[in-house]
Amino acid sequence: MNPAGLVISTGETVLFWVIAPLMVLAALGLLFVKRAVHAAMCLVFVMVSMAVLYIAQEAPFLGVVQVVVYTGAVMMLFLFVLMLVGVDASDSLTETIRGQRWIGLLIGLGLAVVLGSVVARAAFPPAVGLNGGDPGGVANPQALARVLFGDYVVAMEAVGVLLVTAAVGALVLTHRRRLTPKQNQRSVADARIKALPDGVVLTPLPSPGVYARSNAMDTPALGPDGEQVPQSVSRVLRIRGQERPAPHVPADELVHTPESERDA
Amino acid sequence: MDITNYVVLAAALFAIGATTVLLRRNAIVVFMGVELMLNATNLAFVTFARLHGDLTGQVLAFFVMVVAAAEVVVGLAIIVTIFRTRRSASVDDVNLLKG
Amino acid sequence: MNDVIGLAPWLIGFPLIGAAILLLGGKATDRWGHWLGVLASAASGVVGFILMFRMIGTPAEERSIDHHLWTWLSAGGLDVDLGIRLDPLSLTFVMLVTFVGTLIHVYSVAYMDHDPHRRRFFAYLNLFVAAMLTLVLADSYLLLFVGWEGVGLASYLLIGFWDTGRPSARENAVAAKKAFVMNRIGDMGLIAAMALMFSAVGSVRFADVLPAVAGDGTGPASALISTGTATAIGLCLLLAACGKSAQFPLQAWLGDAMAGPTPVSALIHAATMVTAGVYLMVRSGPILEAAPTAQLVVVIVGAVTLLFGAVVGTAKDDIKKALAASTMSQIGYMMLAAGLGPAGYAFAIFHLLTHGFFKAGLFLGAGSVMHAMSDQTDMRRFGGLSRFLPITWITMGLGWLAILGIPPFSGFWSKDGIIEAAFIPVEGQPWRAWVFGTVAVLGAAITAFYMTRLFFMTFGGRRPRWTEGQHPHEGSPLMWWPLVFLGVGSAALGAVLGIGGTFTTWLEPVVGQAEHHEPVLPVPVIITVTLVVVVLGALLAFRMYAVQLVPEEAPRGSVLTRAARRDLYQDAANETLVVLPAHGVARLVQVGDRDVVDRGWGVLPQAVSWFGAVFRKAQSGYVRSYAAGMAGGVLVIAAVAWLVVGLGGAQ
Amino acid sequence: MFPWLTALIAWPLVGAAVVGLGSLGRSRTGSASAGVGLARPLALLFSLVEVVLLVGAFAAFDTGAAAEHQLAATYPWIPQIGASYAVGVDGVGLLLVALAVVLVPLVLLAAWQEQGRDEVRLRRFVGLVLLLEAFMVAVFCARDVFLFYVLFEAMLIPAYFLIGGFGQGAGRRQAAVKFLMFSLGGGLIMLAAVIALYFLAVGAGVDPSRAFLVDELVGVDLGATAERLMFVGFFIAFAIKAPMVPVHSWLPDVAGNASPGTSTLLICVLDKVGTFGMLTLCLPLFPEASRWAAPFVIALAVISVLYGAIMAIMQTDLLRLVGWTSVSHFGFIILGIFTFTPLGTAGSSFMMLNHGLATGALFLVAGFLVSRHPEKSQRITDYRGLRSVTPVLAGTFLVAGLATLSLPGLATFVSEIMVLIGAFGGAPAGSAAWTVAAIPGVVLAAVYVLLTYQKIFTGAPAEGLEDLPDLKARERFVAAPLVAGLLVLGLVPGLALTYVDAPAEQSAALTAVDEPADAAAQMGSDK
Repeated sequence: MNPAGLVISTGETVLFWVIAPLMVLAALGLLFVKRAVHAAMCLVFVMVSMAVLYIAQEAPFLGVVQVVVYTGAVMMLFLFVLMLVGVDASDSLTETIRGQRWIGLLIGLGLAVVLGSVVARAAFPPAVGLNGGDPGGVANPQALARVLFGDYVVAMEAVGVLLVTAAVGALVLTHRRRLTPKQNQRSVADARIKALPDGVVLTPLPSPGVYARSNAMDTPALGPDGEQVPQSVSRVLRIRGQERPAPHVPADELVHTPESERDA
Repeated sequence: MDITNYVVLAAALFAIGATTVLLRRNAIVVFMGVELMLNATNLAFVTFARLHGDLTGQVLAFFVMVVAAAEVVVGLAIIVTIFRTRRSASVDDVNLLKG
Repeated sequence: MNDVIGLAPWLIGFPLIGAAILLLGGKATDRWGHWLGVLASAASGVVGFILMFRMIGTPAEERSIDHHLWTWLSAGGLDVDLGIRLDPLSLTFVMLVTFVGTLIHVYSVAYMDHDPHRRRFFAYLNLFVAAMLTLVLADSYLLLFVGWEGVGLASYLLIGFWDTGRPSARENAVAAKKAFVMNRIGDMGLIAAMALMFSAVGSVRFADVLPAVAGDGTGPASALISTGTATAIGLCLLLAACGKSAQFPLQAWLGDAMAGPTPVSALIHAATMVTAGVYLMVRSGPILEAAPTAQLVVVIVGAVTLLFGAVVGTAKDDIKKALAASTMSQIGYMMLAAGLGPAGYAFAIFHLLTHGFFKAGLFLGAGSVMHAMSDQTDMRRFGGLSRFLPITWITMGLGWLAILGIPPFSGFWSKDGIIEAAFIPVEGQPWRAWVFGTVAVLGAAITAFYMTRLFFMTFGGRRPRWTEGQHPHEGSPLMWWPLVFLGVGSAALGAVLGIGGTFTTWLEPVVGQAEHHEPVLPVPVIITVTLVVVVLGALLAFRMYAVQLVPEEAPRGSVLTRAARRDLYQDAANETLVVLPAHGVARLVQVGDRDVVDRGWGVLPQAVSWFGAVFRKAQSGYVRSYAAGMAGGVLVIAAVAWLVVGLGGAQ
Repeated sequence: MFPWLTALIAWPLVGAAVVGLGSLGRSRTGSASAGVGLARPLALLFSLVEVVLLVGAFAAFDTGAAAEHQLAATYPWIPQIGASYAVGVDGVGLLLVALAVVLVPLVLLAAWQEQGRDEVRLRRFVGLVLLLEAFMVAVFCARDVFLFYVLFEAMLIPAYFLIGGFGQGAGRRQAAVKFLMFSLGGGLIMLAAVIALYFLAVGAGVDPSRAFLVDELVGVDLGATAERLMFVGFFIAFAIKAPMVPVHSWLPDVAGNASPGTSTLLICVLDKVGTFGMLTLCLPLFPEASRWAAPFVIALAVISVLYGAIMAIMQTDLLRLVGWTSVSHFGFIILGIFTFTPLGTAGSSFMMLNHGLATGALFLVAGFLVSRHPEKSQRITDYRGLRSVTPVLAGTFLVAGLATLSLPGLATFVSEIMVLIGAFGGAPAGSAAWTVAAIPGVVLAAVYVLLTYQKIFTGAPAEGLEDLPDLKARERFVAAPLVAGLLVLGLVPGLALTYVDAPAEQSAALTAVDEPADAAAQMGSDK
């Protein structure tokens, strides 16, 4: 290391040694966690840490962009899609393709070894450092902008086109062709009236049986006949099996709904 | 501390990302692996920019980010479309190319 | 002569135009088409007459004229003109074809009166006349071949004339095909002969080829045909002649060819087309003379066919088939004569001429009988017809006497000449004169037997053996006038042309002058012996079929009779010796093509798909497998690159 | 001077573009297209104008120098690899161009109702036919080996779609693939030879920017072994194209499954590229190797003659039968070419034309017959006794059949007899013997033609076929020119022989370069 060029401060060293292991751990989380949401969280951590390292490495602009683009946009997109696909859909980690796990691990390790040894054996020139390299220079964002809109302006424009194209592409890809006529308020109302004989309720559903004991959103209301009204509990709670029986009704007046029926 | 530690970290992250691509079956997680690999290269770029005192590395990292953003948009759109038709986000279920 | 030579093309032209008009004119020509046909044939005959009279008036040495029309094909050293050779030989044929042809045309007008396709019939007849005249007038082998196949086509069309709409339609069609195919087998010989001529002489014109064989120095010195080549050409030509003239071993088609309408049998399968083989032999005389071996084979073929036809003729009950067998036998005589060299050529052609008349007359007479008997052809169902069909009876009687060779009827003059020529000794082979002479006499005896049998089974007998509902009567004058003409010809033609050697002298410019040789027996002895055996044969037949009753059903007969009825097993022999092996080969080829060639090529795609199946397993369809492959590949490349560069290169 | 050949090549391309344009991008069922019903008349018009162009080309052609490649034009195409756009025809090429140009309108007319009424399908069909015409004309004109190769392969594209997409048989797709695979296989071997030829020629001192031009390549000494290898490469491709035993397997399948019009174009014109290539590329470029291979080629040719004829006799399918007869006839053509006599070569050249007319007539008439059958059956035994029902059809079939069996008076006879007589005196060892062995082919031809005629047209009419319609006016217009052509060329073959004679002399002289004594004798006997 050439101290004349670049001196890495102790603070940075500490920062690195704190963040780097955490980053590796979080990245490994990508491999081992079961739920995709957790994996996304791990990745968010890696990316934010990356932003920190960028800033530490004299790239404040990139650090900010990293936070804005990656954690702010890309990862949000991931989460949206995750929610679309199903947040709680957990991924089984058992391997279905024969030998894939070992092949994958072998390749991963191999990559690490090859890359690591390349880095280890490579002879780097003395580090210069950005300020050292540009003594009378301006601050990082301005310098970067000069290069970006000077030497690379055509590439910049091309990338702009690419982004637009990608946006349009995403629109086209996710566009669903309308197979049925568009529903307006009128037709929805008509359809509901028409479905009346099938047991559709026109009026608002009954609200859950709110009892002072808890916030009680999970407790079904009681009908005029003393029966519990299952629809009064949110569907999500019902599916999760988190609804509770209405406690205050005397046992002889209650028709207890078995667990299985409630789930259905 | 040696500046090459950053490069080693980048290499490690890249390898982990690649392994993720190879081992995970959830398309979204696979995609995250790809993002991790891209980030790892970006770290290397930034590090080398600093090492050489040349901002071009940072510019390149910037472009990688932009392209990655575009790629994510399209990639996720594809995943969503596939999920819509097949009700699955597992990459193993999409094997129509089987010979 | 040269002032009328321009008419010569019209000999062929008239009937050809007639055929074209009738074929292309469609139904519009139905009403008058048959008369157009007659007219075309007659016009050709008139032209023939004019040419012949002018030729008679020409000095003998100028009687061979090659009339060039236009160059037909000229390429790669082969030049063939569309040219006409007029000489006594071709004119003899022209007269025979047009005269007999016209008579038969006239006869057919009445005979085919009720046929809805009479126009087409006349178109084919005209086509035949045109082709036959092309054959005899050609000045090169190639043009001769055009006519040769042309008559084959006409024969095919006419044998199969009734190939739909009758119960026997399919058999007629098969007979037509059989005739054409067997003719084609013969044609191979003509093609091969032409190939040999071209490679030896560089031409297929009579004027180039024949002198080259004779070695008279008129052809290019290097192009003289050796004896071996001449033998090969001669045998090839003989093959062609055998096919066309129904000579052994290609004789089997003639009997079946009787499926055609009777005028066709008279014109094509008796008087003219079948004798084309004899014409070819006589025309190619110089080649045969240069090849004694080929000559001997010709004589043998003639002798065998002569006896073959005669034996078959004794057993046939179908009047047309009996006559067909007789035709075959008589052409055997001509072929035998043609193989005897210059001494026999004139008599071969003479017999051909007289035979053309009397056999056409006999066939037309048979047609007349059939016409009267509702198309019955079985002679066992005839008998006693002389009272009902007097004209037919008399004219057929003249033809009968002519074919028997009873003096002074025409057959005597020609056939006797052949028998005498057969007895002329050949140097170094004394057995030949005796063997072939005896065969010729024997043939005459058998001829007498079967023709007498035919005649008396039809007209004689005390008791008719008709099927029910027969009311025989003479046909219209259109039918019996031709019979009369032919009957007169049968009676008188031989004497007119034979006494004093008129005909022999007429043909001399073509066939050359025969050196006079004495037969091994004195001529009067030969004539006497021949007449005696002929009368004996006739008497035997008279006793069996006129005096005794003829059974209506054919008796079982001896082994020989049964064999003769079945044409001496010719069809069975062909079937066993040619058709079955050929079919076997064809099956073999077919199976070979499917199972060896086709399947053999199929191995290639199979191999490809086998490899594909092996490598397909790598394509699991799992994107992660592909990714693993890619990453592994990158790893390997990186490792290799690093090892090579990093370890091998300077650090 | 007006570029006749280029015009002849370009015009059908224009036609294909104009007619075929409407067919792109529309679904098969889409019917709402502008100009409904125009496809066929428009294509016919284009093909007829092409005939007019052909007449112009004939007028501009000097028959006195029929051995020269006339109407020639050469432009650099890809100078980097020495490929040029070079066209030019000698007499043989011109006749084959004429064959292609004349047959196309007849095929269009014959197929008038064959492909249904769907306009888009019709546009595709006629567009492909015109495209094929352009390629076929071009390949006969090509004077650049590379251009020839490209066109040789390009022809496969329309042919493939015509067989597979517009055929009649159930196995048309397999037949199309088989055709494509065989042709491509041969073409690739040829490509290897083409590349080798280029490099060897450049090595021998030919200007690299012109090293694909045939005229530059003739007479270049390439070394005996290399020449033989390249000869084999070219020859295999041509033998597959001109179906020669044992690489003929694709032909009967195609004939049995393609529509008769396609078969006509394919077998009567496109396959001639094989024999044409042997005559105009193999012999001049590799004379020594041609002599070396001749005995073997002759043997195969004669085997083809007999094999094709025997297989034709054994067929039960009418169209396959016609296909097999072509194997037999191509055998004759190859026999004439590889015996190196002026007469045989001229006969073969003439036969290429005649076979197109005769077999074309037979294919089309057979197609008319099949189209009349209620079930479109191609089985011969499904027909009987049709002469009384459809007399004109029967007559036309018979004439076409007689042309196939080379009846004198028809053009086919002249060419066949020229081949046989010429081949008999050929220079290669065994010519005479093999020629004699080929002669039975004429008997077998009689058998397969007459047997078929007998089965289909004689006897009592088959049930259900008693009132089939006879040939309609449109169909007579198709058959009449072919029959007339056969008759006229049979009676006055000189009309065509003036075009083939000189090239044949030249070709024979090229291959006879080592035997001046023989050539002199040949010249002597010409007198």
